[in-house]
Amino acid sequence: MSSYLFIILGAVLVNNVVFVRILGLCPFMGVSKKLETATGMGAATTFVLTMACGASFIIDRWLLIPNQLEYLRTLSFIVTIAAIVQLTELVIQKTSPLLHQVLGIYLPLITTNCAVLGIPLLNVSLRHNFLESLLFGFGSAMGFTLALVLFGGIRERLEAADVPVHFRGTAIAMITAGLMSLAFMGFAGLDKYK
Amino acid sequence: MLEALLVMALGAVVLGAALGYAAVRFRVEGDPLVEKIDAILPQTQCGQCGFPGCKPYATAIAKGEAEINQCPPGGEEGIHKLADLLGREFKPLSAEHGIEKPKSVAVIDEQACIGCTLCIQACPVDAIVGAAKQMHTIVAKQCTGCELCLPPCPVDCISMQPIGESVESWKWKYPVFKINPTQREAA
Amino acid sequence: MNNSPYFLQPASVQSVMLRVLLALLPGIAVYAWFFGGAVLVQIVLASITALAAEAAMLKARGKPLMMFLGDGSALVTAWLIALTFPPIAPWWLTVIGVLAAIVIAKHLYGGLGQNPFNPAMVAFALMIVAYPSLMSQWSAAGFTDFAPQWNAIFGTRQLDALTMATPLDALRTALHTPEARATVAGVLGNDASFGNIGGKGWEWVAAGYFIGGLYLLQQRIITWHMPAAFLATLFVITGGFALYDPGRFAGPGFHLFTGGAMLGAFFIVTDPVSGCTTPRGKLIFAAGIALLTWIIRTFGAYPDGIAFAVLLMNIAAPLIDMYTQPPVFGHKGKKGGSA
Amino acid sequence: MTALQRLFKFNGGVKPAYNKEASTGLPIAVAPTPTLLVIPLHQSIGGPPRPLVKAGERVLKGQRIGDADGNVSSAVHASTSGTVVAVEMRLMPHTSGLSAMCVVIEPDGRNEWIPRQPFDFRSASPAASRDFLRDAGVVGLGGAVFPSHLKLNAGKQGKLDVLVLNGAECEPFITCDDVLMRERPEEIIKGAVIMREMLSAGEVLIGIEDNKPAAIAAMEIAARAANRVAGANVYKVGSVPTRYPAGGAKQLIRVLTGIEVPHGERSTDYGVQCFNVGTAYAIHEAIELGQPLISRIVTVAGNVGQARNYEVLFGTPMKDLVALCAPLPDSDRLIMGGPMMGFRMPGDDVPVVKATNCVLVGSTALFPPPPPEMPCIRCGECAKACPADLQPFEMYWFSRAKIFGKAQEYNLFDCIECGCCAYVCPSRIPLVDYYRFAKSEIWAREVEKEAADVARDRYEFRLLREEREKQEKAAKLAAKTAAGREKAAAALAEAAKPAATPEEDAKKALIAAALERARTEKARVHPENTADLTPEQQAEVTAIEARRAEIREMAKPHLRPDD
Repeated sequence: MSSYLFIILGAVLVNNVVFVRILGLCPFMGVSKKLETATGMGAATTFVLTMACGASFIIDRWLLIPNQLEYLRTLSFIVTIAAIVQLTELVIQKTSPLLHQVLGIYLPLITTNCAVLGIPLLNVSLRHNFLESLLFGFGSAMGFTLALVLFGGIRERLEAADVPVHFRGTAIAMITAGLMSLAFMGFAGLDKYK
Repeated sequence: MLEALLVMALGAVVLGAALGYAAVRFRVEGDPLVEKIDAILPQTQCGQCGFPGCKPYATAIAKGEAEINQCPPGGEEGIHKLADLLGREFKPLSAEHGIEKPKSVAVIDEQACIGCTLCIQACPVDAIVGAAKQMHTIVAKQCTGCELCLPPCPVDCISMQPIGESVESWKWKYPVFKINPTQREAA
Repeated sequence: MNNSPYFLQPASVQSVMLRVLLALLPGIAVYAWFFGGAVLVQIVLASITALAAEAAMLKARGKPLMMFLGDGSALVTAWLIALTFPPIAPWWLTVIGVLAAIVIAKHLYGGLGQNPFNPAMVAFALMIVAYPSLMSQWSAAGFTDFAPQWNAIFGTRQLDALTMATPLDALRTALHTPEARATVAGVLGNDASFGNIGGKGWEWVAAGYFIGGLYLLQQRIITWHMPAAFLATLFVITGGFALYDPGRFAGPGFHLFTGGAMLGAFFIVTDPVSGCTTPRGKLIFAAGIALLTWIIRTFGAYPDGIAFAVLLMNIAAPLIDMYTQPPVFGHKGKKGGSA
Repeated sequence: MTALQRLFKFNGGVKPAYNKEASTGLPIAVAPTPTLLVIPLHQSIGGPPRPLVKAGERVLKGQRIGDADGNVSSAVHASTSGTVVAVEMRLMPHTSGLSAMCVVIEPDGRNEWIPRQPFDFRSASPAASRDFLRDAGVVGLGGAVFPSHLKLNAGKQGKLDVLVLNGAECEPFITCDDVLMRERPEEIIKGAVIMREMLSAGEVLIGIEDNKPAAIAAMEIAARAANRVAGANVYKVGSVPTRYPAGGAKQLIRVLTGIEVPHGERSTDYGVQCFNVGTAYAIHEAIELGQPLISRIVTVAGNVGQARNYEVLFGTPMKDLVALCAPLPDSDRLIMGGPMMGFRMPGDDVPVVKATNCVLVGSTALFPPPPPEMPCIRCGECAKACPADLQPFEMYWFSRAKIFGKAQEYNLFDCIECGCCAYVCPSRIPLVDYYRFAKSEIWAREVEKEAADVARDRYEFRLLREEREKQEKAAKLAAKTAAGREKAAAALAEAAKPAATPEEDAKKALIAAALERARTEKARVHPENTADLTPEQQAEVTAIEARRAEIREMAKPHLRPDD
């Protein structure tokens, strides 16, 4: 049981998908201006990533490996992810049109979010079984949401700070993200205890 | 090679079917966002944004055809609110749509008015009282300052007068920072 | 032409910052007594760099120089950096640390009062990630002759005689090498760098900081919430794990009186600008730092986790503040009177 | 101290230096009637009253010169008998330095009262007595000038548990309530009796800060006398610990009864209501003596030779009032109210109004300009000092950046602008200025929002009306053409009776009729122009015709046969 806990903790804190693996930066920068949009985006990505990990595992284990089609792995993963994202967009458009409008272009962009493709591929290379890959996907997505929400909290305060004019907006956001990943480096070396 | 094509075709078919079903089930009609945008606009119906009124401008913004900085009566504050609502970048007011003027009210010069009722038909909020060949006058409380009555007036007897501050409507000023100018421009 | 209120209580940012510097003096005195004058050189060096950097940034931003320079906040950051960096670190390491703190962590965010991260900890974290070896070479207790230390800071660095790892580092390496099968008691007992409770000499420095901290509490510059929560949580966790497996986990005495724990509790965690502001928020913030410090110290790759723990909790501070807002007058549920 | 159960505590608050001793040494003096009275019409919260007098009219003392505009307003009266010089815009005692409508009266020195008869409120209905108080111009004299008749409404439950009389007066320098309680406690208690009966309140608690022992003693004697009359221990005096702002209505209610009335809710819903002792005195004068509110006790203190309390007629220029106390030469400003919440006056000839509880003469020595403002270091001192348990540095953070939505999320409108946060701030930030700026911006936007909604409704109604008019016009047109068509069809129907298919016959008949009409029309209008010619013209015509024939003969061989 503890290995599952370590997978999740490892994915959320130790090698956080945004701060340590530096994946999924464009939505991280684009959507974190306000806390509501950040949480909305985090929830959407969590749903997509967990589904994607499950689907990619099934496709990989039952479709690609028996027919030695490993070279189709990336292609088929992308197709399934795109379909899941389209499904999510329809659901969000129906349930909360404001969130859909505010997330705007970043909702379909989940497909191109490198974290969403990266994690399933990592699952394959780490040879996780079905449950482990689901947990790893969910953990990484929680790490992504955590990063997004924390960053949203800070940016909402930075909005009112007297930042020098040339550093206003994305520049100061980049610097803050850099310092945040510096802080997450503190967890380095924690996962050798698995 | 054949299996690869087969697998991909199978994937495409299955996912296509799922999406088709979802598209039907999650049909969405109308767009509540237009009301939200329209609620922010100042409702002067003045047309300076290039659209015949605030509602058309709101639908244009919702569809993405119009920028959020084309409304001079809404001013910088209106643009900030639109930027927040739509999550877009704040852009200063675009010059070709006019400049932000202090809120003012139209006043008819009684000597010059000939009672031609052209301004009455032009006023979007029916704030002008009068009849053919009778004296016209503008109800100050209802005039939104959209200046649509200025062009049709043949004798140019309508002038815009900014609304002065009364003791009740006086606003506290932003505390001036005497010592560091940058902080003032930042705020 | 100012508006009400027309007279104010005598208080100023300068007096707050100067009293913080005053509170640091006991710790510094004991530090210099046990580990020689190197730390004083570092403090002077850091202060000069900090004031220069602050002046340059203020001029660049067109802000009036004298008013901001005199507020002493740059000095507090400089002293904290000098006290958390190894005393015999090369001069350029301290200068780069101070520049990073003042320029990047503070003025890029708008100057005093608007930095989301604690500047001193940003400097420490940056330097320990960039120069891990240099940052882990500390002087031993008792070697107080000044010439080699001065040489180590400014001249060529022949290190063997002077330097050794911090007690925390020594304990961690001993415990982590599986073959040695060392136990905490074994290591603490015979290694030269350990005093009776914490690190040799370091425990007295920690006591000095503790006295300074009490002065700050008495002056009501900091509230009890942060130091109390930090020390209590650290005590409870280390105590619990020490009971659970004394061989592998050091006791609370050791953890409290070594490394940056005491300095952190009263001077670093309580930085009002980057920390939490609501009473409950302060408790959660300080407890979080204590927990993360312990995790990084026991399992992590870096000897003292205070810096990273503070930065991590700085990240979470705005959210903690948002969700721990105290109830406003009239909205407190428990008031019997409200109908 | 009459038996009073335990007191409660409110968080925050500060202890500034009180400087109250200077102005309580001498008894209340009556300020002489000035040479000119400038009485502003709008002196209370609510709609501005309409002037009832014109220039040149003679008015008596206490005569109503401004009628309350609707229920949420209060009337205004002439402070003395004299002639109305003008009804015009005059400088108001407000930081904005703007002017407003005032009635300028030149006193004739006879001080002739209107006929005054007491109002029997016990027999009159509560609504009638409330209207009487509104027309008597009675407003809260604690500084809020809220029309008292609105507060004398017992609300949903119809009764009240506790009526609180506010004699706390926590603002430094101000002692008008203190000397009023010392010299006229019986009238205050009589006012309290009236209010208690109008609100059918259970008990009356009089909260007085414990740094006013003389006032507490005086009020207790009067309270004991009232208890004997009432036959029950109803009137109690509570000695409240001295801490600014213990005098805030909500804070005093909290200390005396433990009830915390949230912002935006009426305290009557919590069974409690708070009145200033000066208001109680004014209610007694209005109901038992029939005298409307025309004067009040005003403390003149600060940078003056001898600080003192005066009974001042409304409309007296502050310049004359301050002159009575020999202001020191270096005084450079007048502040209405105390140093914590007072407003700086735009000039010294502004009139004393109902809200003036103190005229504070300021100087740079007494109130030094604050040192330059430093950035906020989020130290939390202001949150500790805030009596409304708010987070002032968060509200400051967003008000400064003009992000008003977030400022409101931190309960900006719960702020009572008491000044404690700015008082303790180590960075010397004028916090209250930011909150006043943010509040007035938000109010202004709300007014604009309502105006925009009204404009949208009118615009949509206009579109609707235009649509309706278009349809009506089209309908009318259609009706007219339809009527025309029937008339024509009916006419032809009789003319062509044979049983051709009815509509096809009608159509043919219609065409025939149209043609017939066209032909007669054409003939009548254009006769053949060759018919009635003179003989010479006839000869000319035949000659031309002949030549034309000749030419045709010559051209024949060249033309094609069908030309």
